[in-house]
Amino acid sequence: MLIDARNVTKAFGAFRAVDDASVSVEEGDILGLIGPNGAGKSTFFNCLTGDLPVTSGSVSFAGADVTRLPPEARAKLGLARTFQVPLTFESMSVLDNATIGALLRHHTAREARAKARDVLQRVGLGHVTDAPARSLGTPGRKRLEIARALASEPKALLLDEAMAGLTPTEVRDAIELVRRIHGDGITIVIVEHIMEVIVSLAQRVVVFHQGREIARGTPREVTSDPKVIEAYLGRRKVRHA
Amino acid sequence: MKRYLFPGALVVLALVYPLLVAGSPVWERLGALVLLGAIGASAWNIVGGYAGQVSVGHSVFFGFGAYSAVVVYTHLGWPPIAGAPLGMVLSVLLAAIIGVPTLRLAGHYFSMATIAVAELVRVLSSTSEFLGGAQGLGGPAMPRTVFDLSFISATPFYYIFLAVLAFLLGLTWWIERGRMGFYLRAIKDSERAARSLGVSSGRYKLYAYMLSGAFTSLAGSLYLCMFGFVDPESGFGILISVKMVVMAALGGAGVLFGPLVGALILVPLEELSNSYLGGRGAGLTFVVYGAIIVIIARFLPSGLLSLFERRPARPPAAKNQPASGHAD
Amino acid sequence: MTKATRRGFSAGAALTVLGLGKAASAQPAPVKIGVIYPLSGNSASAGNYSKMAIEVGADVINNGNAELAKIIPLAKGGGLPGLGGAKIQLIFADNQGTPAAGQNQALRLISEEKVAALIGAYQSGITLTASAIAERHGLPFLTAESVAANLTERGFKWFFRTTPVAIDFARAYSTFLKEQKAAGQKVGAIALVHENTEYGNSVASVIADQFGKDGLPITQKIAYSANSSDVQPQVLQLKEKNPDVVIFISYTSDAILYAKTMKELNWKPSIMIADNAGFNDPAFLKAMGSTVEGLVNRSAYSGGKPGSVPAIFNELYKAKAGVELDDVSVRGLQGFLVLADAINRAGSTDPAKIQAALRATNLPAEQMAAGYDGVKFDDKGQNVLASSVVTQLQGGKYVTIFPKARATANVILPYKGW
Amino acid sequence: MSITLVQVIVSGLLLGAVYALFSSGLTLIWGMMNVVNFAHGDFVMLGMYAAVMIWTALGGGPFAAVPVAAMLIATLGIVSYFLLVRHIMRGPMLAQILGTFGLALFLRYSAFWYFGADFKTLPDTIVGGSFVLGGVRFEGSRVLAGGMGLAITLALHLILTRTAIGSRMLAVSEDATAAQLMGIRPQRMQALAWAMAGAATGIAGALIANFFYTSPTVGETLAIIAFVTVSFGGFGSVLGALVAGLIIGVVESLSAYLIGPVYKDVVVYILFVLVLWFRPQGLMGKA
Repeated sequence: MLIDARNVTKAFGAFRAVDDASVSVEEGDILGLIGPNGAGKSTFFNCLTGDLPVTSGSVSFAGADVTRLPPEARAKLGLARTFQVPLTFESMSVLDNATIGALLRHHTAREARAKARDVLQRVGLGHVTDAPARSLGTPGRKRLEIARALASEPKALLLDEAMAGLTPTEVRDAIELVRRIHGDGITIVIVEHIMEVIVSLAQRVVVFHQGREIARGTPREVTSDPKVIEAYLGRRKVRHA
Repeated sequence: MKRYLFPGALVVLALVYPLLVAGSPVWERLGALVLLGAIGASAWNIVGGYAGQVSVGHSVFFGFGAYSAVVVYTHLGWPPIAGAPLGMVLSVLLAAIIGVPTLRLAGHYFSMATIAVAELVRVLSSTSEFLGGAQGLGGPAMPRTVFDLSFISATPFYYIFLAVLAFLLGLTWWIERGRMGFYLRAIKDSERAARSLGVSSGRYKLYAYMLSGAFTSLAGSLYLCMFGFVDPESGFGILISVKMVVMAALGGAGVLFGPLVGALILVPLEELSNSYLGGRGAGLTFVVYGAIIVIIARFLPSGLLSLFERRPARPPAAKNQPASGHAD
Repeated sequence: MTKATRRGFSAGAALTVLGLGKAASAQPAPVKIGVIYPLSGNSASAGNYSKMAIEVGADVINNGNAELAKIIPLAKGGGLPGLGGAKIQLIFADNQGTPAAGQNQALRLISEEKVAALIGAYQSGITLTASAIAERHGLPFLTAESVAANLTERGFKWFFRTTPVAIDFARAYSTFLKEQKAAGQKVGAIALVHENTEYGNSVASVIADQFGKDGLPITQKIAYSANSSDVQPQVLQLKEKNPDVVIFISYTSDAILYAKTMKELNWKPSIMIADNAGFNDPAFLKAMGSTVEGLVNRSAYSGGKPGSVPAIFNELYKAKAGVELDDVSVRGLQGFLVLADAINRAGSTDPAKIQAALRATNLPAEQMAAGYDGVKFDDKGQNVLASSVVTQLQGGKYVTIFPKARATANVILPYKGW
Repeated sequence: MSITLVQVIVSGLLLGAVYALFSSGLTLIWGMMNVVNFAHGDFVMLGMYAAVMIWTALGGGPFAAVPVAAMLIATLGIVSYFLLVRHIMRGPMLAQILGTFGLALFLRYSAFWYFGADFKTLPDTIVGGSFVLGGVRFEGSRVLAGGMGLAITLALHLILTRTAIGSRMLAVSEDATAAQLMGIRPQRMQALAWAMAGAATGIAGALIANFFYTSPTVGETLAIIAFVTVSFGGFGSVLGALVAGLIIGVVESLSAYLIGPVYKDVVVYILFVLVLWFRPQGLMGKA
């Protein structure tokens, strides 16, 4: 078991954004977390990475209890992530962005830079290494975040809505990229509300609704689950109203 | 090798400056004052510029340095400069004490907390008999040995300051290129992202703060050696802190030579405007001084050195980044 | 008239004649005197008034004043007779309230402006740094108002101080209070309220020492930080203990607040003493004069009878500044007059000669613009004849009430206030 | 409780309400644009001079001075916004310190140049003397300033939270781009915020002038108090500034009375750092 979250609850005051959720991820898995907006999946995600402290419950990673560890300590153990709204280092070049990640496992800046170049090549940013990060568009930034995370040589990569805001072609490219990363032996957790992405990528899916897990299984199983359909459709109705 | 032209020219000019103005004590002194200002602002730059933690209370370290120097003289009879290492050690400790609670604070809160701490220390120092209270303490009135650094000319100070500044800039350059430099810039851009990549931001911010504090303290000790007097206002006053920030910001914060460029503009501006306008007593000095700062901030918000920055693409319009967006 | 001045007078007169002859062909180069004051920053008010007082002094020496000329030889006009009628040129510099700026400006005045001597710098800390530069360059520095004791303890050869220091004030208060006690006033409990910068702290501790020796009980000591936005708590503390005598050592801004707050809270002691600075500021008197009637103060400015040196200078100053001479401005003026006299006697702008002339200074009381017993420096450069008078605010104006010899009015107690 | 202690607390509360008043403009700008105005104290100072001028030149009291000062400083706010702040907001946070500190020096010494270095005070006859209530003495000018401080701070709070214009301003502060998509013009809202902040600050100045001395450098003293009040209360929160102002006023008065006036600032600063230790976002700031 690479990631094991047990009975995680996250409350903001009286409001429970995540309510008693338990999710585990096997090494080599691609796990999808889905659910309508406001379902608590992103909050749960941030509890896994340590960006938010849990109110109760426990999280372990690679056999170690990381419940009380800050994000940087989890990163050192091999847990990497991307952000829903990309948080690239705006004042730096693309290469330097990736170098920050690579410095986690490489001692000198020179070695880290070599690693960073390598990773940028792999994610398809090899042609813009010297450009400032702020010159990239949204797809470029999302890619750069993935490169940065990969440069830290993680065991698991957690992607927070990595496809949001991309065009269908870009989504297809991104799916391709995630497959390749997975092919390199990196466990993937992906939060997404584009169903198509989940169906084509994930081996297992956990569905959140109103802070609780309402379904789990293969993509095929959950998409036919009436509770899941209701959760999504119910929401759609509200949207149309 | 165009990129070495500017620093190269600067080094040569810096080395020969006292020869160029020999015979004019005011210009000799001006050179030393610029360097002293640059040392303070460069020290500030480590935490304020590179790590982006805008301390507006660095006078705390400056005052510690100045008081350490004068206290070893007053209470032990040593030459003031002997207090410099003591000041640096105390400042590192102080930085740890102040830094742990305040560096957790985001943005302006950190700035305000540092102001409060500096004011706190200023008020306390004025009640301390040991530190001479509100009257302050004077260094050796008459030089006893050469170690009292009591020179008639400012040129010896000039070269001492130049050596210190060179060392500090060299150290900063070395840090900038290594792991810590990368990490500090990452923290400045997005602390959250940096942490997600394994950067122990708290620890690195604290290192930067301690290092910055140590050299600010050294600037304070050197100030005391030159001027021979410190009281709570001239050691811990808020204006000391603000001047460090303004110098660095004016030249370019987080840029190696930014603070030096800021000092090269501000210190002569301050001295010359006071010399030519101050005697009239109408406050015109500061009207001019203030107006020039406003104009620079208005047209070059990232500092003068941003003029030379290569800029392939315009940055997107500033957006309000949520400090900890955990939107769902 | 003493011997010394008569000699100075005749020598001066003789040189004036010579000087006039020269002036017809070529006016000698003016003598530059550097004046360092806080012309900006928190003490700018005092600095700017002192600046005007010194300008009045220079004007009298350069252009003459018939009335003053009867008493002060240099007031005949036509500049400094000792230097062939050279005019005095004042070069002002702003110390911005910082020791660093004070020292930088002192250096500029010495090396760029080539001044013959320096006078300044109001705040003791700045006088300390500025005079250190003068000492290293071997140029006379005269302070007319900095009172910190250590200034004259540095073994400097080029430093002179005309003003009385804290111990002189303390003695004046002590003697005055003992006299009042003998006259039946209650002085059983004395409160000392002082601001917490250099000025307030140093004066307060000297007063406490002196009163301790003289058996005057200080029952309450309140230190507060200058520029307070509210002084109600302090006044309430006083009101509670209700001392007979309160001595305030305050800057102008605080003095205004204390006067206002005491009226607000309706409390007053039977003797209220204010140590100069704030309570003497023309700005304070303009604003609060009517609420502190009967306030006892000390001053170097003693008013004096019409036709006396202080009275004439006061008229000249009032015409320029719009306010009466006060303690600070008169001390500045006096310091300047002493320096001008020394340069004149030196007959040269050679610093060593000016230094020697300053050492030989011996000016009598009747030539004083300030209420000193004269000017004569000891080895450390301190004016041993410096003294202050005790004054009282009567009818909106300060009159001298102590010592008896100088008194222009009788003491009226208890304190009336508003 | 002794009557003196009550008096001390009352004086602290009145003082605190004034702190709140002159801090509310700062917190508004800070919260709305994430800009710290280092010239804030000097805005107050100019408001004070407006009151002094109206009294000395026209013989007008606070009822004339308050609206005039409000309008003057509001105008100053708008001008500063369009000429300076709008531009430096695009730069890094440091540019704000640089720009507004320069502005502070410029305003402070322009006032110095124009009005001179003298301390000026208004005669306390303008706002009738004082009255006693239950043994506690109230001074007219302070009651007026404290009362108006409370009223204006609360009004500002209500405008921001209960009116359409307030919610537009909040929308701009949260996401200027999104607000623009909804048809709100961010620059207009920001200029309006500067005008409102300026008006509140000008009023504060005009009221403080009745019991405090006016001098060109008075703003420096006031600015530090305002900074502490605003971060204590949580930036952007007008209500926070009010609560923080009252707390600071009372703590200052009590510690000055009980411990000693020199230590009142020490107590306030320690309290401030402690509050930030436990609540890094200030008393009422958003987490």
